[in-house]
This record gives sequence, structure tokens and C-alpha cells, in this order.
Amino acid sequence: MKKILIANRGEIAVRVIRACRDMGITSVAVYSECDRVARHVRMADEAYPIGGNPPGESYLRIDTIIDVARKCGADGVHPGYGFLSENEDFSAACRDAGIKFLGPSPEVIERMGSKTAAREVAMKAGAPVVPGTEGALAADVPDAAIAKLAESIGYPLMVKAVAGGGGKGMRVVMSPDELSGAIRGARSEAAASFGDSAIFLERRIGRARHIEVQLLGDQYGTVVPFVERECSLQRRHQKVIEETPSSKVSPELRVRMTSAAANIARSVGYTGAGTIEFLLDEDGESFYFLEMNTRLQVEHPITEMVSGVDLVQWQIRIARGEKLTLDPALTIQPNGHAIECRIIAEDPDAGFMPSPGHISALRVPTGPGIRDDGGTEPGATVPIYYDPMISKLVAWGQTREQATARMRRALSEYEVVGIKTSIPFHRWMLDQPEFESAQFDTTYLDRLLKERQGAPFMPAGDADEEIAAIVAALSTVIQGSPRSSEAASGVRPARTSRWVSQARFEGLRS
Amino acid sequence: MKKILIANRGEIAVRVIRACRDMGITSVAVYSECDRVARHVRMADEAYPIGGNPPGESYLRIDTIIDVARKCGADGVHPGYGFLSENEDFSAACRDAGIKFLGPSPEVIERMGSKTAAREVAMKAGAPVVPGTEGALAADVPDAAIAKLAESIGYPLMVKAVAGGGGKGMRVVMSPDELSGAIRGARSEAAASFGDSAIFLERRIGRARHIEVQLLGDQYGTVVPFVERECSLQRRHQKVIEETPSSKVSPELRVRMTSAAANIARSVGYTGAGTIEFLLDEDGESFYFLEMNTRLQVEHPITEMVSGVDLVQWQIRIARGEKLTLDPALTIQPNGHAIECRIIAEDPDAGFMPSPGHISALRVPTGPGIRDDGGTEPGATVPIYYDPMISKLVAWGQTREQATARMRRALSEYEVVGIKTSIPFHRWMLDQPEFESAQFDTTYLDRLLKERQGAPFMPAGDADEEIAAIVAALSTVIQGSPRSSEAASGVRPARTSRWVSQARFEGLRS
Amino acid sequence: MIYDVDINGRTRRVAVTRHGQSFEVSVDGHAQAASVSVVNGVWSLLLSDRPDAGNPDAHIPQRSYEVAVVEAASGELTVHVNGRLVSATVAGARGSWARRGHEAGASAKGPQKIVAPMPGKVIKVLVKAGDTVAAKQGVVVVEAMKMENELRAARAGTVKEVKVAEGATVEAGSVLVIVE
Amino acid sequence: MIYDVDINGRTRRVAVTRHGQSFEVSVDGHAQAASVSVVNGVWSLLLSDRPDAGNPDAHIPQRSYEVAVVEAASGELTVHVNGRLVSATVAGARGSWARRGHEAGASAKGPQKIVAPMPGKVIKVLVKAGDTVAAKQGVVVVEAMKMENELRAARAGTVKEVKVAEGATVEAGSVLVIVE
Repeated sequence: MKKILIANRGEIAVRVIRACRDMGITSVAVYSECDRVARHVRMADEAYPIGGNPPGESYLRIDTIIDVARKCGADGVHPGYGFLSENEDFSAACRDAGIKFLGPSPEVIERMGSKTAAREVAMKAGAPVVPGTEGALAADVPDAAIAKLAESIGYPLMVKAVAGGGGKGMRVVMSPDELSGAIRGARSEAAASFGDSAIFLERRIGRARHIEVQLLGDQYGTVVPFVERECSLQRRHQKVIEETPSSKVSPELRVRMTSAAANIARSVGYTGAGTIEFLLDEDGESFYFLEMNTRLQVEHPITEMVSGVDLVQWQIRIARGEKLTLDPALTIQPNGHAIECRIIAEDPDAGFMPSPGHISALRVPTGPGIRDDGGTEPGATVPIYYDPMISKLVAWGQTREQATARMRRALSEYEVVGIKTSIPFHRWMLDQPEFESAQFDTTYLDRLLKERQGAPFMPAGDADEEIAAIVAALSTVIQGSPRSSEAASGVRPARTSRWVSQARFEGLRS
Repeated sequence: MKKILIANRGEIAVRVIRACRDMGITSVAVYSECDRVARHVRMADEAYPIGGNPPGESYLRIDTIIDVARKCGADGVHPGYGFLSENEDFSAACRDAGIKFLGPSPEVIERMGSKTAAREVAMKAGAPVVPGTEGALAADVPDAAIAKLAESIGYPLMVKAVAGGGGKGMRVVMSPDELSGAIRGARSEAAASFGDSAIFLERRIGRARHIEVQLLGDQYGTVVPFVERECSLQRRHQKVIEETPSSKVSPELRVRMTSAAANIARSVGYTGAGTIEFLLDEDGESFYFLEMNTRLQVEHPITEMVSGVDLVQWQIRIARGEKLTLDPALTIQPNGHAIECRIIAEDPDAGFMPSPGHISALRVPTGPGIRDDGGTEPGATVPIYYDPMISKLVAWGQTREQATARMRRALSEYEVVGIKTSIPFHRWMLDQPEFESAQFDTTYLDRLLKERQGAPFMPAGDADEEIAAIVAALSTVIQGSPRSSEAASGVRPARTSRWVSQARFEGLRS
Repeated sequence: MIYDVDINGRTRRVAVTRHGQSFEVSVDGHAQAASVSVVNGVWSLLLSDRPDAGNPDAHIPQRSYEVAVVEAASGELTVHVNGRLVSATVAGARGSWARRGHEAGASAKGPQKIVAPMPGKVIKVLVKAGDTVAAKQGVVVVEAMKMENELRAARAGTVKEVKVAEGATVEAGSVLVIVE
Repeated sequence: MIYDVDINGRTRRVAVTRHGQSFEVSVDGHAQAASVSVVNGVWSLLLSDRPDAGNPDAHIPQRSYEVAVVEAASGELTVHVNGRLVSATVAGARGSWARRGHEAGASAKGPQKIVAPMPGKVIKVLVKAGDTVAAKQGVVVVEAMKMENELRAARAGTVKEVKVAEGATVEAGSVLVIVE
């Protein structure tokens, strides 16, 4: 493999370019109009435009991307996550074009992409699944028939879209009278989001944790699982902080979960990097297969930190036919503890509203135990069209306590000016007693946020306000001084705001 | 320990501040006039001026620093490396002021700071030393007496200043006729640099490697050594690239060297972080005690990367009386491989002349396996008064090959505009066959540099020149265009050069 | 020079005296020495209390802050300090230097238009015409940038008009709901 | 627009045609399409060869470069490309837009003064008055910034005067040796 096209953008494209460079492989970026000057375009060896800003006109255009890959002579395509990463047609189109897709075959993507088919795979592989209906319930199955199935499963239960993901097309049903409404809601949401209104029922596991197992599979049937990731801290079914290992998983349970995950992947001849998600019951013993993500996960760096394994390099090595040489006894032994915070361009104090725009200043933390996988830089713009995640901040420590302390410090060093970010939320989150004691389940954060009723995460204290008053007054003094206003012509206008910037203060330099 | 004053500047002050923050300790910076706005001042919780720019007026002023420490209520002082870090008077002054010095006692610093006394300690502890004279040869010992001693040691030999360091006051003597001149030279250099003209003689170990052992000692007699560091790549006795483990050290040799190091430290009741330097003979088996550095080393992060241990946090824990809880069997087991490049403000193509000045743009690499411990930032100035090192770039990999590939990639990502740096030298260095095969000794680099006769490290190729021609022409086109020259008023003038910068190109933004 | 600075609905009176490179500042009577330097648009601010005339050797901590300041077109400043964002408006300089461009922001009156901040899809409409809404109450959920975002009323009022239906695709700036 | 650009003693002729946001550039007859955008002072430059009229489907790589440009007061540009620093001087624009501030650097004549670039201590004086020195030959070693730095003659000549002795402390800008 000599040249890899990365069919993605942002931090994950940058991550893959780095792996290519580490391996001496030429990297090819693709870009939409607004991404002409994005970090991944600047870092790659080659870069090609693929269309307009909406993803449907560029990053989701299989035809255009395959065309570019063919013309530029790429012999591999890395889909990243999101966009086309779990699209079996894209995997098939790569195969048809004679280009290696860095992920599983279209058949495996399709099979594991259907929640009901994936459940069947898991059951056949001997993995526990949440009790539920066996197949998909298509649009024409009457509610009465579904109600009967529901009785046999028992309440509370979940109505889930077969094609679902990210919490969409999903309803909790506490009692029989809620069932019809839930079916209607889930079906219409699923039809709108995925073009498929088929649903299925599952028993609801209360106060469960979301625990997932990363794995790699080579082309020769070897599957190696890694130490589990704890992803229970979710806001509206979106992970916000991940860590590994889970404080709730004992070494004995780890062996059971990782074996179950490996068996599932092995049974479908899984190749490349993938992740099996489980629900862990509050008893800390019973776990249930939830779904498989047939791609690299956002949170893969925490696994890299505790295993020392470069997962993206292995995706490439597997695709070019190498055998997995990792010792599975070692990959499930965590070396220390790692935590990831997803740094998102959003305003946590305004209901987590996305906050795209121009980044006028950016300082990323570094130092011992800190890794920042970013996709942007000072002077860049976070576009309005895509996922607002700007970087993933990862902290490693010998213990969970040390990793947490380093993460707190790194968050306090992070400086982003021009847009709002999730950093205040993360700083608040890490100080919650439930985080410190690792006592949370997947419903914890939404419950807590509801209770807080939008209270600011990092309210300014009296001392902060006093400093702000001083700074406001000083900036006025300096702005008004004849000496500084002359220098002020050097101030570069930002979009809607302007920096009280260096030029005015040149005179204050010692 | 609640508040630590860091009697240093630059990256090591930043490193210590981070450790303080990780442990919830208040950090206090001190600064000379030109460092008012330096990174370490901005990051610390408190900051105090200590005098003028020359180190003798600020960072070397024991009285001023102790006074600040006392007044601000610091209960600990971290000396970093360089400056006062190996000054027994400073350690004593801290003790007298009732402030904990984060390093060994004045007695230990003094003893290990004398090369002849340290040799005696090593011999008593059973560690091999280079055959040589037993005590110091003061200024009044006649050359004839020294010549007799030289005969018994044998030629070639080294004349070394007792108080020496960094290659100063050191001469190689190949034959008896060179002896008198070497004694004179070493004595005068030592007198000028250290105020002490005492010398001693040592047999010269040819083609040796510089291998050193990091260790920690607590207040209860426990000493834990770490995997050796390979520091043979030196230019004029200054380390330029360090790595761990050494490719030349077998596990069996590692046990012998680390035990010898620990025995030496234990025999003097060493507390805190220290490093014992050895010469490893080209036979790869015999090693000799060289000297001890009674402080944190510049290159400590590579040890942190392969051990997972935060050495600065342990310095603090030891100082506040904690017991070492590290397993010495584990600390001498390397987890992967780490390499450090010292990024220095210097022009390698002009005889490595320092290149202080204004940094107009700076991009630091990140991503998997990369750690950058820096002390500066874009817009900052590298002052002319201090060590020109601006950061330490560290790459970790599961293997030496992976660490090297990541280092190459990270160096290619590093962007520094405004000053020259050692990066072209490092990129060249990593591509030398002797680096790849790890076949080098302490004389290798100086010999190679001499042979090269100042040839540029990264000469521009024809393709680079073509791109430069295009860029030069385009920048003229755009500069000359009426549309852009209007915007050009936003260009901020740098000291002696000016950026062909963003403002002119705003019109080109897509 | 005396400035009235409005922060979070409270007015702080700040007196500033310049001494060459440094300043003496007093906030509501709390006097401190201030030193300011700027690198790359970010301030380094050192603050220390005034020496105690009775005990000149008393410990006076000099605290170090990194501060960023962004000025909106309205003149409102956003001060980044200790990881917090504090909005501050200088009400008027009383000294010899005139403050440029000082105008108070538009007053909070008239109908509120709740607009889509970015292109997206309307997932839920939470109100209908005639409904009474409280300040900060959610009115519409728009999916954009892969997230579901609840748009809220800034102030209490009555819904005058709902201009979009669930499932509709909207452009940035589209008016979704009008509240009076 | 045609420019003569001097690089490393060689003149490259560059023809530039602008097409809206992009350019057609030709260096000594090698024609390429160029796209330029700038973020934070650093260029993103995309270069691709012209399509082959005979084979429009032929693979035309579009190479991506990050480039920084610094302009000295003399007008000389330093271009950072692929980790290399390339000095370039545009000899004169022949088109309709006048190039501002274009003057060649001072010619390399007259006595050379070898000065201390920063404060330090003279460790070694390697020449004496009357010695002949070659271009790039070391003349003085100064210790500064914790390093020993060999200062060299820029051009060949004869040492006229040595103004410092070993061990002397020198200020930045002090003349150490004069070579004629």
C-alpha cells in the first residue's frame, strides 16, 4: 500500500495522515468548498476538491470519491468514522474499483449494521443478548401482535429501530399503555432518519453501563480484543467522556467480555478495527451485546494509550495483508488509565448549542501524559456543516486519579477564543463526586443535567468578576491613549468581534 | 507541601508548574526583566520579579530567590536544571530558611559535585571507575609529578578539571609530549569557568558510549533505578538526541549498571531525582562511573515515557516525606522505546550559532506517541541571555523503529518562523545510517560534522526551489494588487522582517 | 480615570492610575497594583495588593492571570479569565481620554425572532401560536452539525407565530418562531 | 505578468496569470495550476500540472504544500517549504503592477566587521592581525547562551585588527575582529 485516500475531514483525517506518514505512505485528502484550507488539506501530500459544503454534495459522494481515488492512484481508502465509514455500498465500490477499503467487507458491514441481524450473530456466537424479539418487525406488523411480544419480554422495555444509531428511533416504554405511541414515534423517526421503519423490542436494562470492546481482526481469522472502554457518560446518547479501563470491570469480567466480543467478530470473519458495545447490568456481572461499530471509533486513542498499540497503523497493516502479531494476553492488560474529553464547538451554557465560527486564538495543552488529537488551528473556522468536534483531549496516568488530575490541568490550559466549547462542561463534569467515584450509568448525566436546569457550568465568581472589571477598565485606558491608538491600526478585524490585541499593547512590552 | 517556587525559567519551569497543578500545589514563578511575559510567568499561580537579565542578576541570585520564597510563603523550591540546581549553597540556604529544597542535601551535592570525591564514592560502593589518579591535583602539584602518575595510568589519557562539566576543562592526551600543554590548558579553563584549577587524570576509554541511569531516592534509604538512557549523540560534549533503552545494553548489563548506580546513590543517602553517568566500553560489557548529576536532567521525559512514572511528581512526593512505592523490578523493564530531540534556537547551517529572537509563528506537533515539552509560544521572544533550548520533542513507539518514524513525522510537522532552529539538523541526523543501526559512540557526531565541513543539513532541492519561485512571484502579484494592498494595512510589522500575511490574502479565502 | 463597568447586572467602579509600565487599580475601593503585558493577543496580568504601610514586609501575593479580551461591535467586552467568560461593559470614561465607539447595546424590547443559527432540520416544534413561554423555555429542536439543538426564548412572552413544521429543512438565519 | 526570481544564484523566470481565485504559473516553461489560501499567516498551496489535451483522463496529482513567507527589509523573501528555508529575490515585475520597495541588498564590499551577535565571553581568538582568512573560516569563539559559538569570516581577506582578547566579556554588537 503506497497511497491512501482519506474519505473524511477534521481530526480523524489528520490522525490517519499521521499514521500514513509514520509508515511512509502517501496521503490524499479530499475537501468540500469550505474545507479548502482545512488542516487535513494542508497536512496531506495531495488534496482534491469533491464538491459543495453539505455532506451529501461532498463527503458522502461515493462516486466522486471513488473517481478521485482512481485518478490519483490511491490503492487504499480510509473512511474514518461517520460519513461513509459504515456504508456497505462504499466498501463495495472500493472493492469494485480494485482499491482496498480499510475496514470490513460490504457483507460484514451490512450484516452488523442491522441491529436484528447483529443480534442473531451474537447469539450464535454464544454471546448474551438483551432478551427481545428475534427478528425485525416491519411496518406492516400490527401493534396488537407487537403488544403480545411485549408481554412475553416484560416491561419496562425498549422499542428500537433496526437501522438505528445514536439514540435515534429509540423509545423507552414503562407500561403497556405507552407502547402504541412509542412504536409510532420510533417508526416515524427511523423512517425519516434511516429510510427504514422496521423496529424490534428489547427488555430495558435499568441503570446499565455502556462498556465496549475494541478489537482488530486480520485476514487470516485472528481476532485480538483490547481492554474495555467505559462510555457510560452520555448526553442524549452521545458519549462525552470515555475512559479505559472501566472501574466496574474486574479482570475476570474483562476476560469474559473480551472473549465474547472476539467470538462475535471471529464468527463473521471480521477484518480491520471494530468495536463491540455491551450493556453491563448494575449487578456488575451480567452483560449483553448491544451492537457492533464496524469502523474506527472516535475514542480509539484511549485504547492506544493503555495498550501502546497504534490502531490506525494496524488497520493499514491488516489491509495490506499482514498477520496480527499482538499478544492477546497483553492487549487485555491495561497499562495505566486513560480518559478522553471530546472538545466540541458548542455552548454548554446554552443547551449545548453548536458554536461554529472563526477561532481567533487557540492554545492546546501538552506535557506529561497529554495527547491532543485536533483537526483545527488558530485562524481556522469551524464550519456549520459538519460534526462540531474540534479535538479529542486524552490524558494518561498510572492511576485513574493521576489521569483525572492531568485531564483537569490540561483542560485548564486549553484556551479557545472566538467560539464556545464544551471545556467548561468537562471541567465541571470531572469535579462531580459521581465522576470521582466512577458511580454512573448511561442515564446519570441526562438526569443530572435535567436537575441542574441549565445552571452555568463554570459560573464566574466574585474574584473573576473583579479581574474582568480591571481588564475592561485597563483595555479602555489603553485603547484611549494616543500612543496606543496609533498602534491600533494593526488590529485585524474578526468577523463580528475584534480583538483587543497585541498591537495596542506593544508599548507595554518590557 | 502547598506552594512551590520554581527557581528557573523556560520549558523546565513549565514542566514543574504542570506537575504542581497535577498535584493541587500552588506554583510560584520568578522572572528576570525580559521574562516578564514568558510562558512560565503566565502559567504560574504567582510570579515575582528577581532582577536583571543576566543570570547573575536574577536566576543565580540565591539571596533574592530565598527572599521571594520566604515572603510568598513557599514551602518548597524546585531548582530545575542548570542555574542553581547543583549549587550546594542554594540547597543550604533553602534549608536554613526552613524551605524544602527539591533535591539532595548540600553535603551530597558538594560531594558528588567534585569529580574526585564522586569517584571515591563510586569506588567505595563497588562501582567500576575509569583508572586514574586518586585525588585532586591542586595547582601547586608540579607537572613532573603528574607526568609520573600519567605513566602509571598509561596513554592515551584525559586531563580533567575536578570541578568540570559540559566538556570544559577537559583535554585528551595522546602521548607524553602533549601532557604539559594539556595540563596548562585544562587548568586555565577550569580556573576561568569554575574558579578552581585542580585537575585529575583518567585513562581514556576509546569509542565509548555515554549511558546514564536515572534514579530516585527517598528519605528512608530506598533507591530505585530506571532503564538506562543512551546519550552518546553529542556535539562538543552537549547531548543532542537521547533515547531509552540503549540498543547496546542487554538485560543482563542493565541489571549490572542499574545496580551499580543504585549502590552509589544509596551509599551517600541520596534523596530526590539524580542521574549517574557511565562510559560503556566498545566491548559492550565494561562500564565505568563518570559522574553524578544531582538534579533532574533535561532528558527525563524519555524515562517517563517508557516507565510511566512522573519523575517530577515523585520529586515532590519524596520531598514531602513519602516513601517510594515503585517496584524496582518494573522500573528497569522498558515499555517501548522513546527518543528526545532538543529543539534549540540555533542555526545548524551556520555552525550551530544561537538564533534568539521573535517567534512569529509556531506550530508544535501532536498526535500518537508525541509529547512536546516547550517553554515558549507564538509571538514570544527567545532572549539572548539564556540557554537557547525552546522545547524537547519526545516520540514514543513500541519499537525503536516506530519511535523513530514518529519522531521524523513530528519534526516534519514542526513549524517555527522567525528564528532558526536545530530541526533541520535533527531531520538529517535521524536519516544517518549510523542512527538507524544505533552504531555510534560519543565521538561519532563531532567526527561526522567535521567531515561534512558545514554542508547544509537540509539543502533545498530543485522542486523546493521551484515552489519558492512560484511563492515569491505570487506574493509579489498579490502584494501589488490594489485589492490586497488595502488589506495589507492589517499586517503587523515584526522586528526586522515582515510577514507576507493573512490580511493580504483575505480576498483569496474560499 | 474612573470607569463604571457593568458585569452581570452589577456596576463596579474602577479607578485607574498609570505609572509608566504599570497601573494602580481600585475596584469598589479595593486597591491593587497591576502589570500588563501581551503576547499573541493574550494578556499576562499580574495583580498584587498594596503594601501595608504599617508592615512593609508583610506577604503580598502577586497573582498571575492569563486573560483574553474580545470586543463585540456593540462595545461589550468578553473577558476570558480562569476558564470563565465574563461579559463586561464599560459605561463611560470620566477622565481626559474619550472612549471611542461607546454605545449601549440595543434594548431588549420588541418581538423576539427565534432563528436557526445554522442550516439544519426541524426535529420538534415545542410550542404553538398563543402559547405562553417563560424565559429560557425551549421552543424548537433543530438538528444541525450532527446534534439536536434546542432553541430557546430569550425572554418570556406569547408565541405569535410558528413559521416551520417538524421535518422542515431550514437555512441559517431562517425565522422559526416569533414571540411577543 | 512575468517575474525573474533569483534563488541560490540562479534566475527562474515565472509567468503568472490570475483566474479569479486561482492562478496559472509557469516556471522556466513548466506550467502548473496553483491555488493559494492563507490561515494564520501560513499558506496552503495546491499545485497541479496542466491537463494533457491528448489524454484528459490522465492522472494529474494535485500536491499540497504548507508554505510560510517572511520578507526582509531588503525585500528578500525567505520561503519555508518542506522544512527547508529558501531565499528568493524577485528581480523586477514586468507587468502592470509596480513592485514596491524592491532594492537589491548592499553589495558585499568594504571591510568586514565580525561582531558579537549577543552578549558573551570570548573563549578563543583563532587569528591574529595580518593572517589571511578564507571565506567561512572561524576567527573567534564566543561563549553565549550556554554554547560555544564560532564566528566566521563571511568572505576571504586579511585580518586587519583583533579588538578583543581571550576571556573578555563582550556586549551584543561589539566589533571583535576586522577583516579587509
